[in-house]
This record gives sequence, structure tokens and C-alpha cells, in this order.
Amino acid sequence: MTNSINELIDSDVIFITGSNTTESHPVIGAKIRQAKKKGAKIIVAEPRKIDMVEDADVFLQITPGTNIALYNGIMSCIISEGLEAAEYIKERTENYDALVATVADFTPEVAAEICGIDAEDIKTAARMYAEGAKGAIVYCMGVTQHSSGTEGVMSLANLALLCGNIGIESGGINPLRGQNNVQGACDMGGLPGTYPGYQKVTEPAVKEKFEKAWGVELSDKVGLTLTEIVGKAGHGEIKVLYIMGENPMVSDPDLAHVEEALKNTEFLVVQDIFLTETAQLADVVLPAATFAEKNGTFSNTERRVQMVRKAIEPVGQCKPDWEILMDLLNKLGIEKTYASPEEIFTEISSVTPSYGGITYGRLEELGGLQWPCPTADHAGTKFLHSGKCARGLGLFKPAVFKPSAEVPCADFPLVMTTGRVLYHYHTRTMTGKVDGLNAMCPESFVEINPDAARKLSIVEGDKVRVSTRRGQVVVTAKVTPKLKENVIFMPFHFAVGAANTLTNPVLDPIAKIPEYKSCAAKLEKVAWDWSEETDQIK
Amino acid sequence: MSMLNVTVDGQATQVAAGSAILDAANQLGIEIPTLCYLDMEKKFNQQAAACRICVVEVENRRNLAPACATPVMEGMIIKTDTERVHTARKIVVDLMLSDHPLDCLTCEQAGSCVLQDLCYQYGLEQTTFAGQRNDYPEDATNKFYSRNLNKCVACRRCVTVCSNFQNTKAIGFGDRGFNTHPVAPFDRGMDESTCVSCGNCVSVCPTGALLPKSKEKFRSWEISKTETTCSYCGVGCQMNLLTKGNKVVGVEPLNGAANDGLLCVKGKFGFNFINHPDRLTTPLVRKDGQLVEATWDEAYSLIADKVKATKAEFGSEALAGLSSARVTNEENYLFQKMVRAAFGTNSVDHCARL
Amino acid sequence: MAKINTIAELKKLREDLLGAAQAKAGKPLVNVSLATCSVASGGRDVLAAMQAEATALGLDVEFMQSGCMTVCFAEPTVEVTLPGKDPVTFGYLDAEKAKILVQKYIKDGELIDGVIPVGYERIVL
Amino acid sequence: MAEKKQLRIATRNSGFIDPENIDSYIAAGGYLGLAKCLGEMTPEAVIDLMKASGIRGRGGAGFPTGVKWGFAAKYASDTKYVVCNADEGDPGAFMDRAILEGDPHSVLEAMAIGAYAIGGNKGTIYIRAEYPMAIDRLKIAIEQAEAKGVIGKNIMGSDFSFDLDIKYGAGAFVCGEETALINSMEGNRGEPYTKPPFPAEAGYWDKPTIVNNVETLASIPAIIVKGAEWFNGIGTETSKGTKVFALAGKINNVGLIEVPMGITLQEVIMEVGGGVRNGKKFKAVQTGGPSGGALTYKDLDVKIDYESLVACQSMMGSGGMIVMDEDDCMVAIAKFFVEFTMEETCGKCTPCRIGSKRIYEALDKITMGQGSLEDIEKLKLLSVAIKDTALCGLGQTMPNPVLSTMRVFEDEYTAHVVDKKCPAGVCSDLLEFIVVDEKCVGCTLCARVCPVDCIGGKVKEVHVIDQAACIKCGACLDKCKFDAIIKQ
Repeated sequence: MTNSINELIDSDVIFITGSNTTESHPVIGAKIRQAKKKGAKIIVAEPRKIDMVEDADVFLQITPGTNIALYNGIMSCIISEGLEAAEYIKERTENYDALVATVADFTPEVAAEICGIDAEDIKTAARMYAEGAKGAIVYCMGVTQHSSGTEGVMSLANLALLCGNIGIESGGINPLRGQNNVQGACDMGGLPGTYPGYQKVTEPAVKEKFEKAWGVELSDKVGLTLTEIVGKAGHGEIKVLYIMGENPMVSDPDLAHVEEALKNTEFLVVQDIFLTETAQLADVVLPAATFAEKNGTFSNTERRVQMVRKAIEPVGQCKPDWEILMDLLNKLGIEKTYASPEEIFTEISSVTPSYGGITYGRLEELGGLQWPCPTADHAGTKFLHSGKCARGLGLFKPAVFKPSAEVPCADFPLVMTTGRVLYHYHTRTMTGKVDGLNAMCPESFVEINPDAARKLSIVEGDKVRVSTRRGQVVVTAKVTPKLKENVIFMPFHFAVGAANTLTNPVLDPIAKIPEYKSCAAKLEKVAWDWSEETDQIK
Repeated sequence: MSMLNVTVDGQATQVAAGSAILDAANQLGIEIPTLCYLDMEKKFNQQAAACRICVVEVENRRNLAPACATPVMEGMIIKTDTERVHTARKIVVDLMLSDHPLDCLTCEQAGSCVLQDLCYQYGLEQTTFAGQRNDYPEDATNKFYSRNLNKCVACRRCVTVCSNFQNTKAIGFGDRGFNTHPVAPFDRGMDESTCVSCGNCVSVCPTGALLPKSKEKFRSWEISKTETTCSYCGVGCQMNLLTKGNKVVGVEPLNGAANDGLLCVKGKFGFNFINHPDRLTTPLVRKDGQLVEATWDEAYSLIADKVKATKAEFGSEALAGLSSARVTNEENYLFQKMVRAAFGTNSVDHCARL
Repeated sequence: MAKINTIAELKKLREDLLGAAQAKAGKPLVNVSLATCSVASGGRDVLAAMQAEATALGLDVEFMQSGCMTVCFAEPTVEVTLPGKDPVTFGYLDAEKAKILVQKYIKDGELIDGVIPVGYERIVL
Repeated sequence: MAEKKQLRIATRNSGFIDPENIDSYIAAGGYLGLAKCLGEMTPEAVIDLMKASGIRGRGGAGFPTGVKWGFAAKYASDTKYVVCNADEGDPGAFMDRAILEGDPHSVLEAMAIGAYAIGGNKGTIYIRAEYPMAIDRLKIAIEQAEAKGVIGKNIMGSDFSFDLDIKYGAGAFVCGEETALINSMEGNRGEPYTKPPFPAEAGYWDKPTIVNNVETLASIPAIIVKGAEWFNGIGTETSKGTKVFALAGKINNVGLIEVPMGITLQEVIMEVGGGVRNGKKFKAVQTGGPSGGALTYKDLDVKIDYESLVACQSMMGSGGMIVMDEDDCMVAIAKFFVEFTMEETCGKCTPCRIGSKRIYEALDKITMGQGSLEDIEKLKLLSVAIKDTALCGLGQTMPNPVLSTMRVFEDEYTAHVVDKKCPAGVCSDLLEFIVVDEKCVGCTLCARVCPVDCIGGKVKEVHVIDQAACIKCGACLDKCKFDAIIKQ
């Protein structure tokens, strides 16, 4: 997030797109509703009529995969009505003319046609967003998980720049990170192209710094991304794959392919807290400690580094992941030992400029610090790009709308999208072990519009077969007016009736994010006894 | 910000305009008991001011003033420790107790019940106002918590947190007079309401009226609390893990920078995986196609040997690692260090994109 | 209904209305209290009875309804103003007594039982 | 009623004009007050006039109206509201209804004046739905006033515009409390919130709001037209003008009266009210509604104004006066009124929610002869604590009936708990029906009507009532032709 969660409460207008906030980030959902109560206007652009729509002043029920068309339509309206922040654009941005040229053709009418909504609603939203002095954009995987995800994000950045909302309090563009420490995993260099603090592996000076710090020679070649790793593992090019605390057997697209790939991997190590679907395929399984059994830090979605503290001893012979990794590093010839996570953190601070001023002592004292925090006397950064953008001038990068890689056709007439439910978390590794949560949401399902259901003679609770070009699953139908007639929705949490058996592994070429949020699908009613064969079908 | 001069119990102090009497007293270290007061409310005038336990004397005011919801004014002279205040508070506690069961011996909340503390403070073993008591059936329809309105003191914290902070608005107040009590719409079970089971009402309940459906029996004094960060989504809610022995038995929200005392259903109630019997407890290695228990040394040696051998035979690019958005910064750091420094490749990634 | 556009128009309207009332002062004015309590105790019956009786007797009487006359203990009540005389309030009426009131007081100026003495001074603007 | 003790200001038109015809109001000088404000006075001048007049809120609390308006005028806001509190809830009080039914325009005119004075332009009348005729007449009045242009846009050619609507209350007593009323108008549960901030700063939809009672409003056009000094000249040092009371109970002239402040209780009861019914002895009068208190035969010389009534543990309230005679038991009366407030409390604060119940239970116990002297002491203590700690006016005044009756009639309480007797002969549990031997002729009538067959005795012999079985229904007493059965 460029800004902080609590800044949302004081926003004048909040544009929520591709985020089912109240279910995926419930506490942020609550904060947005607090903002609404204080008078903020809420715009929601979503394929589903999510709970947040109740609070929305404008609801744009777009077809999955049409985000960029919508954003361009909004920008076109803002520019044609002269509502842009002209002064801000002049002083703080560049390449504005390119944006004007790109969105010129994208009138609200054109966008409305593509998105399947009313042009007037686009105009209302455009005016509302442009006229709010402090406008925040909140988005999530509904924007990124498309073959044009990166362009979707850029497009939102264009919109924010257009209205002068970058670098101000209660404004900004705010991706909501889905997992507790996905921010930290990125910050810490859990990425093929960057060391901790987003320092490029290709940069000789950086490489040198880390070689000195770690006492080894390092590669200057950008590594493989997750999807590429899984792909290469399947072809035998990756011989040893070490997976820590991830469950690609449920979370990755086109699961049949993933399973084959992992089975083909010569040596698979999985380190986790449960024997997950992925761990079951491993050659070595290492029992890790949960967050309750160790010390450390997490970095949340607003870049705030906060303490994790040990409440109980690890169960059985489990060890905290850091201990396991330290042991292995030692076995592999990297001799350095750490008495505690704090010592690791000290090393992190010493090589990561944005974490440079963060210490355990300060975290204990302040409760948390938001990076960038380069020095020990720096108070942390509440919102980014204050005064000027990090790169100097804010760069408009116009994005052209492209349809999803897979669009409905005669054989697969529906658009399928995926998402979360309130009661589960990711692949249910944790929530699946909690009775109450399972009781609230026991099994996979597919949401379908009532009119569409009627045409297929489907009623609530029927077993239906959902198929795509990748495979098919049998799940329970939920008939709901939340969706438009040509759209279906599945939660991605379940290993049985897994949505990702169906999703399209096509990647966004830049960020390498799979297109989970839009693929072509078909729905059929099946006889009851099919349910027993769900597993086999999968 | 302008400062106002006030005197509390003879001690003069300056407080910021817009402060409540309670703030002024706290500033001087003078304790005023509270019950319905919700420190989440940023504006004191949104306080319910319903319980009336925090009443104090204010010079030139006809009646006693609730300290939590009365703004200080210039020159205000406040007395918190007079006979009149003491008597009034004692009667208020006595009245609450008169509509409350005396089952502290078996009540799960014993030891962390505000009413119990107040009775102790004011020396009330039992009520002096014996009379009719409300009698409601227990509502256990929610999967995560139960509601026993016989223990409700109608402080409104649950309704306030649900309506003003969580903003689900699943509950309100029903009936009037002596029968006033929190209700889900039409006074039906919680399961028929719009409740999203965030449990924030449970967290703020001062008595045993709202209790988590716990698998473990424990008394509050057997509990240790550990401040930590929630391990579900990326909001980074701060919370206390409540532990008894080596078991996590509960969660309570803290006023973290991101969550301000709120949690969601997963953070509040989704902790039973920690001590779940299905947890992996020993390393496993695959022998003859089966995963069998092994020692750490066996597992480590196997991995180290394989890594070294593969590196030697196929080069570093034949190795890769997937780090985790679930583990700590320190662990992510070590993981990428292992892949980069020990495996010799930059092929490290995690599921940020998923 | 014509709109009042200026303060002067309001004052003028008032003068006109008072003049019109003056013009009507030549005939008996019957003011029937019709508030909730008066209606409950039979005020409407009284009004109907008086109207019927006046018609039957061929009397030209002006009827009006008003609100509460504040003498609840004597409801239904009726105030009668005969030309040139002070208003007189009659209480404890029913349809039968109302008929007699028309026959005696309105027609002949002869008082009947149930006169409510005026115990107040009234502010007139 | 030899002398004219009454002065009708608020009720000047009720019963004299046709409430369904705006011309009738205009002929009576209607809207001249508004015209004067718009034509000759600045908003500040209107507020100054109101302050100078000394008028205080007639709804009960007696807050100076001009001061309240002054507060609301002080706060800058795009919208301000004038709210008419027509949620008359006191049992036995109906002056607001009478005014709304008899003279609705006077309220509309005053609201417009108030809006002009505070710089607002919206008004809402909060009226209980149980007043259908008042609602009908208000609707007609609003319609006609709009058609005439005395409310609406650019009233009488001025820059001032004022719109009005009506909201209906569902008959909750506590909604007469201004913050509860605002909650109710916003669609929330009708319960008070803590002040400050006062509505004048942040009221209806958080905007500056003045809430005025019907009677207060009805007086205002007269004050504007006739001037502050005229009004100021009526009444006492601290209480100016007149007050409307609804006389009820055991009094001859049941009905509304409007009397100058400072009139004595003696004058009200004995002269204006025509004395106690059936020649009985005057015992007390409940003023201030159910949460007011009792003024007693000892207080007949008390001059009626805000302060004097409070000094007697009672209050002005909205103006109900329920007269009690020697046959009324003061404990039972206190219980009756506490029962009302117990039913009507919103249940928000502890002292009112539970305390009212406990007071009622204690009184009930006493009237049943199960109380002790200790109970009386506890009752006093509890009453004082509730007054001290309750959130709103309802709770703070709820114990008044107990405290005020104890003030003069503590002996009656004592009689109930010590002698187990009800001196007024009201509390049935403490009564005994006894056959007077000398008078009984043994006609058997009493035995035959007794529903529980507890009267024994042969024909022409003295009958005896079995006290253990008697349910004190009084049927025997009513039936006996020889006055041979008495209760004591």
C-alpha cells in the first residue's frame, strides 16, 4: 500500500476494485465502513455483488477481465470533463499526453459496452473519484490475477496520478496483500530477481555487497519464477525443489499439471506444519513450527514491520523454520549461526536499506515501524511518494485494454472467476483444522445466477459439473443474484472440488501472475451419485 | 491544542480541550472504575455512558457526572472519592448484581469479569436488592460463541463495536425497561442474523454473557498472554495469544496500529490448528515409496547430500526453492540466503502472485 | 389559494377577513368544539343536531368548528354568539339538549342550563 | 370562578378559531409575528427578544428558550433544524394535543420564527401517532400555509425559506426527552444519549437543532407581537408568562387551564379547578407527570413556578396535575407512577433500568404489608442514588413520586410496614372486611355473593368473614344493605 490502513478512514472517496474486502481483509472492510460512516463516498467495481456493495454509492458490476476498459473509461470521462488535477499533472508527472491519447477513444460508452455496465454509472464514478479531495484506490487480486494484471495496476496508478492522489494522506493506490507476510517475503528477497529490499541481482554493486556479507560467490542471473519452476520441474530440468510453507497442489492453476510436475521432481523437500497435499508428494518432509511457537517479524500490507512472539514451545520435534534453515545452511557450508531471530534481523537491517533503521528494540518500543525506515532515528513512512514520487516524476504508463486470454465460446459459454470466502484462508491448511470455520463453509461450491440456473434446471444444492479446457470438478451449486448471468464464481480454497483444476495457467507476461480471475467455463447439472466420484474426477 | 485547568481530588492539572474527566483523572493516576466505557471510541461523546459506574462529583453540577463521557471544562473541580460517589457507585453495582446469576464458581469469565471485580472492590458478596431477574434461554446457535443474556449487564459494548466499528450491525437492543437486552433481528438466534462471527463483541464483553465456545476449560488466572501478530491475512492485526500450558486456548485483540482492537473470525477463533493432532511432529523421509518417521539428522543429511550432489552433477540451476508468504521475515531471509548462497541460484520465489 | 407575497399583503388579508367577519355578525354564530375529547364525548352529534334543528326552524345560523375549549369536564361544548351579544358557552350537551339550545337560546335568546362561566382572560393579537 | 384567574396566551386561539382554515388564524393575528421578524428584526434581535421575555421551555426542564436559540445560532452549519416536540407522553396531560388540534398554525409560525432566528431552514414536528386528529389538522395547516406562502420558499417576499415535515413517534414516553427524540427521528432506537454535545450544537443528523415543546412554540408568536416586556411582566421573578395545566383526577373542573406563573396551588385547585370532587378533603396533587412529585395539602400556599416545585421534590413537567383526595393512598400512588416509568424507561442506564424495577418491587412489597422500616430506608437511599446517577431526565426524576410522598406522608409508609395498615384503605392486601355485629341482621346476601365462600353464618344470625380465605374483592361490602360490613 502506498498509504496506511487507518488513513482510509479519512478518505473522501474510496474506489474498491478487484477486492472482496469484507471477506478477504475483514478488518480493512470494517475500516472502510467506518470511512463511509464519516461521509466517504464508496465506489465498487466487481464482477460480484459483494457485501461491500451495500455501502457503495456506485456499483460497477463489470465482467471479469475488463478492468482496464473500465479504468480507461473513467479516465476518459475525467479528462473530457476537465476534472483532472491539472496542476499536479504539470508539476509532478510525465508522459501525460500519451495517456490522453490512449484513453481518448475509450469513452464511457465504449467502456460500458465492454464491461457490461451502464455508461452513466461510469461517469458518476469518474466524477465522484475526481471530485473527492482525498481519493484512495483499494485493490486486490481481482486486478492482478489477469493476463494483463500488470497493466491493470499501471492503469490504476494512472488514474490516481490523474487526480493527484499519489503522495497525499488518505489517498494513494493500495493493494491489499493476501497473506500475513507476503509483503515481508517480497521485502526479504523471496523473488528471483531481487535481494532483500528489492536490490536487483543483476546489479554488480549489490551482488558484491551480498557476496561480502555472506562470504560466498553469488549468481547475477535472474532466477525462475514459481510458475516457471513448477514447469521446469515437470520437465526434469529442476532436480531439487525445496518448498517451505506453500501448497501449490491447491493454490496453483491447472492442478493436474502441477501434480504431474511435482511427481516428476527428482527430489522434493517440503517444510510445513501439516502434511499438505504438496507434502504428501515430498521425499523429505520437515515439521515446522507455527507462528505461535517462534519469534520473528511480519510485514503487513501497509509495510509495517511488527513482532511475532513465541507463546508456546514447538509441538513434538517441530522446529521454527529459521532454525531448520540455519541448520541446513550450516550443513551446506555457510557457517554462520544465529542465537535468535533478532540476530538474523540485525543482518537483514545491515544489508537492506529500507529496513536499515528497524531494530527489535524499536519494534518493542513502538509496536511497529513502516518501511522505508533507513536510519535508527527515522520514524518510518506512513505514506509513500510524499512531495514527489520515488522515481522523481510520476510516470503515466497508458495501458490498452486486451480481452482475457480465454473468452467465452460456444463450448464454454460462461466466464469463471475465483476468490476467497470469509471463513477460509488460502488452501485451508490452517482453517481446515478449525471446526467452526469448516461448519460455516464445509465444501467447495460454484455460485451461479438464478436465471442462468433456471435455464440449466439447476437449483440450490444441486451437484453440478464445472468444466474448462483444463479439467472438470463436481461441486455444489449456490444460486445467487450476486452474479450476472454469464459469470460463475468458485472459491479457491478447496483441494476437493478445486477451482484451480479449472483455472487458466496463462501468465501475465511481466509479473508472471496466472489468470485466475477469468477463464471460459461450462456448467452442467449432474446426477446425485456423481458426488462420490468427485475425487476421481479431480 | 488548547489546554484546560482542572482539579481532580484536589490535584490541579492541565488537560487538552476535548478530553473527558476520565482522561484527566487517568493523567493524574487517579483510578475511576469503568464498565461500559469502550476505549476504541475516539470521541468521548460517543460513549454509551450507560453503566454509570464511573460517576464523579463535579462542583456546581446537580447530579453526578459520568467521567467517561463528560468533557472537561475550564476550572472544573472534580471529586472522585467522596461518600456520595462511593455510595452511588456501590448502589449501581448492587443493582447490576441484582439481575445477575451468582455462578462465579463455574463461570468461564471468573477472574476476568468486570462485574466480579467491581463487587470485590465495593464489598458486595450478594445483592441487597433481591427481586425479579431476567431469564433468557442461552443462545448457542453461533458456531464460535455462545450468548447467555442472563449475565448481560446491558453495557452496550457489543452493540457499539458491532455497529460503529465492525459495522456489521448484526445486533441492536430489544425491549424496553427492565427487559432491555441485546438482540439479533426479531430476537431470534444469532445464526439468523447477519453476524459474520468476527467475535469483536465477545472480545469486548465485560462479563460472561458472550463467551467463545472453547474446547479447553481454563480459568483466567491459569492463562498466559503473548502479544503477537495474526498469521492470517496481510492486515497485520495485533493480538494476544492466550495459552494454558503448551496450548493456545484463545485470542484477544489488541489496539494495534492496523486493527485498533478489531479482529475477524479467523483471527479470533481460527487458532485450533496450532495444537491440532494432525500437526507434523517429526521429520518424514520417503522409503520404498512411503513417508516414514526419521530423525532430524537423517533428514538434514539426506537433503544436504542431495543438494551437493545435484549441484555437482547438474549445476546450480537444477535447484530451486519456494519460500513462503506465511513465515517470518527472518525465515524468508534465511531461505533466500540458502537458495542463493548454498544452492547457488536465484530461482527462489513464493506465492505472492497467487 | 392566493399566495401572500409581501408583509403588506398579509396585513391587508387580515383586515379583509376581519371585515368579512363583521359582515357576518348579523346572524348567530355557533362554534362547536371539535377536538379529540369533544368528538369522543359526542361533539359531532351535537353539531349535527343543531344544524338539523336550525334548518328545521328555518334559522340562518353560521356554524363553525374549532378545537379544544379547555373545559373538558363539560364536553361537548358549544359557544354561541348572538348578534350584538357576548359569546356564551354551553356545556354538558347531547343531541337532545343541543336541539333545545337552538330552540331556546338561538331562536329566542333564552338561556338554558349548562352555561360555562368565562374564567379567563384571553390574549388577542 | 368569580375572578378571572386564567390568562390564555398559548391557548389563546384554541376553541375560538377554525383550525382547518388558515384564514381563521390570520384573522386572529396569525403570522403577524413571523411578518414582524422578517420585516423588522434581525435574527439576533429575535433571539434577544426571546431572551428578554424570559420564556422557559414548557416541556418540563424549563431551559430558557432564547438562550437555547442563541446557542444554535452560534454554530455555523449549512443546515439547522427546528424540531417541535409533540410527543406528549405524560398520562393525564393533553395540552399539546389541544393546541395542535385547536391552533396548529401558531406552532408552524413559531417554528418558522425559530428557524429564522437560528439561521436554519428546516423544521420537523415529532408527534405521537396516537394523535390522529392533531396530525390531520397539522397536515392541513402545513398544506394551507405552503399554499399561502407563509412557509416554503422566500416567505412573504423575503430571503427566508422554511420547509416543514412531520415525523411520527410510536408513543414512547422517553422520546419526549430531546436526545431520545432525535434518535427516534433518525430511525434509531428511541433512547437518550449523553449530553454534551447538546442538540443546539449537534442534534438531528448531527446538525445544530433546537427542540421546543408545543406549548412553548404556541406562546412565541404572541411574545413577538406583543413584545418581551409584556410577557416579562407576567409571572414571577424567575418564571415568566403563563403555564397550561391539565387538571385531572379528583377535581371538579377537569380540563385545561392556563394560569400565570406564581399563582398558588390553593387558587388552582380550589378556585380554577372548582375544588375537590364530592366535597372530599384535598390530599395532594401530582405535578410534573409520572416522574414529578406530589404537592400536598401542606403546600397549598406554594406559588407555582419552576423553582418552587423543584424545592418540593416535584417539578413543573409538561403540566399534568392529578388531584388526589383523602381516599388515595400515597404509597399506592407512588407505586402507580413508578410502575409507569418502570415500563417506559428505555433501559439504557443501569440505575433507571434496574433501579426503577427495584423501587417498584419495594413499593409493591410495602403495599402488600411485607415491608419493613429497613425497606423504607433502602428505598430512600436507592431513590437518591438513582436521581444522582441516571443518564437522562426520565431516570433522574423517576424516584420523585417516592421522595415527594415520603416528604409529607412518611407516616403512611410507616403505617404500611409497622402497623400493616393502609390508612387510606386502598391497599387491598392490608384491608380486612369485617362484619359489624350490631348491624348484621343475618340476611345472607353477603355470603351468597362472596366468590370464595368465606362468609359463614346462619340465617338471621350474625355472619363472620374468614379472613384467611377472604380475597378482599369488596363484593360483600357493596351488597350489604345494612352497612354491616366495613373495611379497615
